[in-house]
Amino acid sequence: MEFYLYLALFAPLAGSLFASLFGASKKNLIAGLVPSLLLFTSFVSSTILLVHILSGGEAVHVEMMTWMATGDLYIPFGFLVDEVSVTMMMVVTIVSTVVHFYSIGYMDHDKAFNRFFAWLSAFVFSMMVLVMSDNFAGLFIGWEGVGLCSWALIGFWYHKESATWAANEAFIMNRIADLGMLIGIFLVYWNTGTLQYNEAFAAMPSLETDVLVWTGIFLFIGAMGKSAQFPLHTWLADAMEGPTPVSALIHAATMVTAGVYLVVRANPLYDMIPEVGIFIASLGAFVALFAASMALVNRDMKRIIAYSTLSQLGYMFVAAGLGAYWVALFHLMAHAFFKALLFLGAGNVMHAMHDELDPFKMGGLKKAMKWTFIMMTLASVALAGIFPLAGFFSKDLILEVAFIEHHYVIYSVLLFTAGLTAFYSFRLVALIFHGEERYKLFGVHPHEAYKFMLIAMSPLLLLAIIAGAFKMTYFEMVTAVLPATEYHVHSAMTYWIMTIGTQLFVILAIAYAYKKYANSNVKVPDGTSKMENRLCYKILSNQYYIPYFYEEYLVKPYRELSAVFWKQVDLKVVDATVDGIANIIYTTGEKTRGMQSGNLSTMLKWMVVGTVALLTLAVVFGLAVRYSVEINAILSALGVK
Amino acid sequence: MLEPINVSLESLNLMTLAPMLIPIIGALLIITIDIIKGGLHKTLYVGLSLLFLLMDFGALLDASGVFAQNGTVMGVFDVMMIDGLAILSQFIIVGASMLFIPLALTHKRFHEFSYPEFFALFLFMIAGFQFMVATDNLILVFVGLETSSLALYTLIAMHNRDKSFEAAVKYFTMGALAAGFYSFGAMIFYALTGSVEINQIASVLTANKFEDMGFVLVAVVFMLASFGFKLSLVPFHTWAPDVYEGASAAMAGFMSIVPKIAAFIVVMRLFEFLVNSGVVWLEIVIYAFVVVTMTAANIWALIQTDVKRMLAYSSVSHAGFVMAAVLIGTTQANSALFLYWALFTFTNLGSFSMLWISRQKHLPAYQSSDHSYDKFAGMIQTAPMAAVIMAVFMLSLAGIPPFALFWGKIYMISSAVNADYKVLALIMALNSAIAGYYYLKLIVYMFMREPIVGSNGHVYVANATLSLKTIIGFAAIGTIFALIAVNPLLEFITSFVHASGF
Amino acid sequence: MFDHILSILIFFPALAGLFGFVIQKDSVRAYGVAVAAIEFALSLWLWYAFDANVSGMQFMEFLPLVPAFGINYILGVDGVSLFIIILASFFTMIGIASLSDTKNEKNMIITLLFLQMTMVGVFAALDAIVFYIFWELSLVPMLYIIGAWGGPLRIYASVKFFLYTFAGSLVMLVGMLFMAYYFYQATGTWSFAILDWYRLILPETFQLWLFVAFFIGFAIKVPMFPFHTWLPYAHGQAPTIGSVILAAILLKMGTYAFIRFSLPMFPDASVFFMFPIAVIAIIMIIYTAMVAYAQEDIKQVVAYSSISHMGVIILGTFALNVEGITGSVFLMIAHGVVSGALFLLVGVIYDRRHTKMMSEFGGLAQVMPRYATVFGLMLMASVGLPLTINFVGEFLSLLGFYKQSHILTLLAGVAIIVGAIYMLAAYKRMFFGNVTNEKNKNLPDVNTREWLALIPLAIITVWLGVYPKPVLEPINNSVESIVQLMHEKSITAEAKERIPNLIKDAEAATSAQEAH
Amino acid sequence: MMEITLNHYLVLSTILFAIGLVGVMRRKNLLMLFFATEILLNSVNIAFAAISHFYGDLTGQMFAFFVIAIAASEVAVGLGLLIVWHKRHGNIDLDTMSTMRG
Repeated sequence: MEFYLYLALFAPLAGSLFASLFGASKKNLIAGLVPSLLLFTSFVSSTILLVHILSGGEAVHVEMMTWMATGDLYIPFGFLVDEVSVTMMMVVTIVSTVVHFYSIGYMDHDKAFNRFFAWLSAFVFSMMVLVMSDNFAGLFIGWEGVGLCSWALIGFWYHKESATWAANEAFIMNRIADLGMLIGIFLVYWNTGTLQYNEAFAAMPSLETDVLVWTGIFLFIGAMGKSAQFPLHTWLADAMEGPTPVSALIHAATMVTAGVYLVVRANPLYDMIPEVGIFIASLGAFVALFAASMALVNRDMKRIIAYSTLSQLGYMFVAAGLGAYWVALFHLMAHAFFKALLFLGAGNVMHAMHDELDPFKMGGLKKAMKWTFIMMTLASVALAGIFPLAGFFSKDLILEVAFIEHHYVIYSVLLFTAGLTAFYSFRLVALIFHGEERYKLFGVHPHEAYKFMLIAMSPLLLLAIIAGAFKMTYFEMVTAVLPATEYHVHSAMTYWIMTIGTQLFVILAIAYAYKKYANSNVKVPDGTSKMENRLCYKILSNQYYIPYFYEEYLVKPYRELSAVFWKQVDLKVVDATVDGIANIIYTTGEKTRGMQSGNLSTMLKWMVVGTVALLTLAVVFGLAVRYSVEINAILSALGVK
Repeated sequence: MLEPINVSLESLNLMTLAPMLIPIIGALLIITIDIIKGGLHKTLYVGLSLLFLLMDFGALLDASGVFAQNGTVMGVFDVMMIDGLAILSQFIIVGASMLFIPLALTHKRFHEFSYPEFFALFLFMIAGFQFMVATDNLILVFVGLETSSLALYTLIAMHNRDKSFEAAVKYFTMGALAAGFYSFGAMIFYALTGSVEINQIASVLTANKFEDMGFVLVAVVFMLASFGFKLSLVPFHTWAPDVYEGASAAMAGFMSIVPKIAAFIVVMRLFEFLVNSGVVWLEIVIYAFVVVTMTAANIWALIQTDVKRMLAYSSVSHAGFVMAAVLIGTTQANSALFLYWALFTFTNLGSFSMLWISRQKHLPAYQSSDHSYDKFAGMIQTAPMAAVIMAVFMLSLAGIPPFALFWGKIYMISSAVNADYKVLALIMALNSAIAGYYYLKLIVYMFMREPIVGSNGHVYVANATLSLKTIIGFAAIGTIFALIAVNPLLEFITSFVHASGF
Repeated sequence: MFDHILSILIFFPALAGLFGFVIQKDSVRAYGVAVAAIEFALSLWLWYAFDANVSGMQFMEFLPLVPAFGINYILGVDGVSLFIIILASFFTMIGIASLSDTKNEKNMIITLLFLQMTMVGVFAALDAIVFYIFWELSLVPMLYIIGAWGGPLRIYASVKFFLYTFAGSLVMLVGMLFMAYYFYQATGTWSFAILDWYRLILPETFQLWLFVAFFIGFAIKVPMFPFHTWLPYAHGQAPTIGSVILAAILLKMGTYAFIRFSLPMFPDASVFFMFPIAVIAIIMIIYTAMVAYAQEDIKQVVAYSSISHMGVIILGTFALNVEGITGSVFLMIAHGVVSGALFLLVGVIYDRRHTKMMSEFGGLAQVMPRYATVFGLMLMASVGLPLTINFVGEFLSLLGFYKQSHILTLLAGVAIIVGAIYMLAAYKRMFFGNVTNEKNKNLPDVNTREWLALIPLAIITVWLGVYPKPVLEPINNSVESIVQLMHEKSITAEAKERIPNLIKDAEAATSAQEAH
Repeated sequence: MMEITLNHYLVLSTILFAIGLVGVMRRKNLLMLFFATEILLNSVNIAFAAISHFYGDLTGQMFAFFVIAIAASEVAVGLGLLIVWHKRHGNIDLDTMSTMRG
């Protein structure tokens, strides 16, 4: 099995290196094909490992070599394939294989085709390291590695200012969270003496709760950054500047779920600190609602999907925070499939529309792009959580978890958000595929994507539809390492009311979306309509003014403070002090050089003056010594001594 | 009736006079030769002077052997005193003179060297210095001091330029005043103790527990003023830059070394017993002198535009630095003084000689003075070897290891440290940093600026002859490889200083 | 012959430099490369012959210099100094090899060879005065390099560099003399040998004063805030090769000296000053990173980034435990490689455009993709991405300090954020966007000579990031002995507690294992 | 009549010395300056002679003799310089001697 582990891990790296050989040369199909095939190999290996695990095999654990060892610290490159990581490996390899093949078509006309594949495969490698590592440091390697690749891929079209800006934003914001993660790792090390998962978690029960709470919090801060949880969420929407396959792979299916993975992986820790878990769940619920609300009014296709991703990540955190780790992981998996599908569909639309992103400028595309239409609709249905697609099984389960754990506020929020989710998803579908063909105003001639791209997407479609069926198999497998809590509403009555109620609510929201946006009255908004001038619309469309706030109150002050530090403090205070000391010495010289007037008379006077001054001192001192008794008497009389 | 004088020649110990008599004989010989046959070439006189100095050195070696065996030797009615300090300082005096004399063999003709009197006076001067250091008697100190000073004034004036005369007059006048101070100070000591011999003065003063402290201090003040002038301590230093500028570069280099070491010896003999017997006032005053002289001279050196004047101020500053030894007064400090000065001899004489070989007869228009900084711009390109050597001297003066003066500096600072003068040690160290600036300035000019158009490398060695180059090479080797010499030198010096009771 | 390998390493380049005077101008580069290559080979041999399992000094040499005053020529290397010596010879080699056309090339190469002597000397010296000699002497060639081949403000920059460091090291010298005096008082003999000094246990007040004296010298060299202002000028004005050596090696002298002198000699003072110094380090990290962000000149960005990284090194050093100190030593090497490479990269573009202002560039990724790639790699290393060389050091340094203070480490950890900010911003300004400046349209990409320097650096950056063990292990062994020494020497209770006792730990660990 | 004691001589010497000092400071004429320095030295001579008598010790008188001799040679050298200066510049004014400064 070790062979397959290494194969799964290093095939993407090989692909990346291969593609980077062609990095600076012209587009070369082979630079896309080879990495894709290698990824497929990786996928196959992962599948073999999955089968191995499913068939009751032991977790595969290898230690490749030492990375760092000093003092008591020992960090190997160790890899672990257990039930949790194999799930992640499957998700990662499936989605990335699909995305790779899809990208061969999508990036067809791009000059930097080869570079794209180099980075994309590198990303997969980093992600594999992240999920397969058996220790926190290895996790951190992957963690930062995906950050790097994400940076390079968001800023892939580096000539665009917005793209590079978004790339840097993503990187820096992730770094803020990474600091938390790093501190969390330090805490783990200094309290347990190791960074290996199994040893560290084994040592944790004997630690003080305070320490555990802090560790949990700091690790979660790391997770917040990668999974774009509030308040570190702004980068995700901006990250949509990258090529769409990147969004599908990184910003929907894999990287952003790393945070969830981390919490799931650290479940022994979080189990011991339920108060942090509740915080995670609450934040998750908040983000679910918060992101969904922003998706309601957004006019950028990819951003809508990105907010949707954010919202779904919130759901996952609710599950993870409430201790239902396997549920979180299950939703993570299901979400990866249908969200990647949705993104790739959006990619097709973008291609067809020459990179137009405003769904209001599309409409009626279902004729031109039948398959895309079907796929996106199904993906949206899955996202909305309608029976029997994947979303139903995974998302409704989270609602149930919240209900069963008696977190009714969270439950209500999630339920409401489910309605919003359905609404904005179908608002998007309706705007793109139904109604008038508004794109004609802009002189675009849409066409369906390459057939092989559609075929490449099909596995995702399939999985989006049927993933729910594996729920119990999955449960049995993954609970070998995760807490095996089954979530069943106690009374069947309540269960059915909840389920049907939820379904009805969601369907109503879809219907409303269709009613509002699938008709021929939809116009391209021009900022004059009543709705657009409502306060709440403005707040939502400006993302609660949070990016504005960040720009005005963090970025600008930072920039200005930097300038002040340089020009005012560094140059005018610190450096000027140093130069000032030198200048004082120098000017003292200039000022006193008059003493050396060159006039003999003056010179003689200096000599005499010096002598007389010394004489005076001598006389004073001599008298003081001679009359010291008297002086002391006088002084003591005066009360000095 | 006076008793008939009955002194055995044995007890006179005339051998103690030998080192002083040799240069005097040499001087007389030179004058005699000139009387017999005038117009002889200067090489003859240089050769003769060198010969006598060499003999002098030999006599000193002999004396040092005697000292190593028998300790301090008194002679000639106990007026002469050949102790470790006397021998060490005479080594420096005679050694530096031997390095100086060949500098007369310049390529260009200079007025003073055509006179045999120059060499005669020079030898008289050396004898004067030797007397100064080899006695305990204030009268003989005075005689030695004045003999050498008067000769020196004349030597400066013989350079025969307006500035030289101005320098000589200034030096002379101030010297006369200083002589007045000296004699007045000696008079008070005499009045207080009835003796003019330092050790007797010391014992009398100690015996009566410094009863008349006020008068002792007055005497000390006059002595301080007098030797402050000789050592160029601020504010008695005003002559130094002008006289250095007026004198020829070679003479200036000589003046920065030899008269000062002689004066230091007297100061050591005179003041250290006072400092050690707890005259707090003197300690404070010398402390102030040390700090002010080091710092002020450094600051003034910063703003100079002429290298020679800069070196003048730097010499003042170095003197202040070394004065710290008198303040500290331990064996280590006194040894450090000699070590420092021996190493300083090489470096400073070398750097002044570098100026000497670049001496021009006529100043070009772009140059404001004989040795202005501009003159040395871009020297690395036109005369690389000379530039490197000059840089080495500058680095040594700045105290960059492993060059000569560094060793003197650390030993001196270390002696301050060991005697618990913490602040003083810091001030000494930081002053070296200030000093770094002006030495560096010359290096900057030589290495980092573009040469002035039209100047070629010849100007820097215009005055050079083989003998001058030899001297400079000698100085450079001494400066660079001082590291090797430090240990034997230190051991030699320390044993002598220790044996002299200092 | 190899009994004297260290002396050979020190004086071979200087002697070769002297012979270099007679070589004809146009051929001197080949000569320089050959000499530097031999020197590098010798240093590799040193590594090969170095016994990684020995924690003490190896290749010791002894020669009396001024025995009357306790000054002796003592050399030796341990894991801490070994790699910096190798780095020094490595950088001299690639520095000379990749030297772009300069005027007075001969002088430059000879100066570099002399500089190499002083660099190796500093790290091999085991006598305080010998250390001081090389320490001061290293200023001179650097002064010349900056002053003679630098930019318009070169003289100001070089003199400032020289005097500032000179002033600081004089204070350090006074400290050394005090130390020798205390040693003399305690033992009755003069000695400046560092290993002798290690044996001396000083009362705490003495330690504090001496620590301050040494600190001033080291802090200016490092340079630590607020003594850092000479560095931007020096880097800004120095020619590429000067900046490379300055950043890669010369700055390391300060941090190395902390480990060689301050920690083992004054363990209690180190503990006493740990927090103030950590605060300074944090100021260095954050403040200079912000200043770097405000820069308009790419070289200044790299220069200020150096200060910021030195802050992390200082922090790791004053973690006073094995993890932190090992990390800081490793980071010295890492920072040497990375900042050296970054300065070389800046030099590449400077050679082409004769400007370093970022506003002049933009979109270079399109015209010089290879250049952009290497720059990107080094940038990511500088930012401290895992699997690059910097990360190992940075991680260990912060990890080590975390043991001492949580909140300060959190603040210091901001390094990874602010570092990313200025570096990415600079990269964006230079490489991203469209080519707007006509002059940039036809810039040639990295040429062979430049590759020659950059490829090895890139390889080291990744290699030691992935597999730091060969370097980390010897460092670790030496650091362990230093830490143990510190623990045993310390006198205050706080110091005993802050500095871990490795032996006790080891015993406890074995007994714990037996219990299992 | 009051007896002349040592103190009287010493006071006289001090007064003369002070006069000399003032002269040194005030005189702009080189020749007068030399006179002033001579007064300095001679004031000391008086004191030496007196003290010598007081102690009944010849050392002081010896010192005085040497001072006289040195003063004489000083004058010789000084006058020589003065004459050269006068030859070259036509004056002996101190204020003309300040080409070197700073």
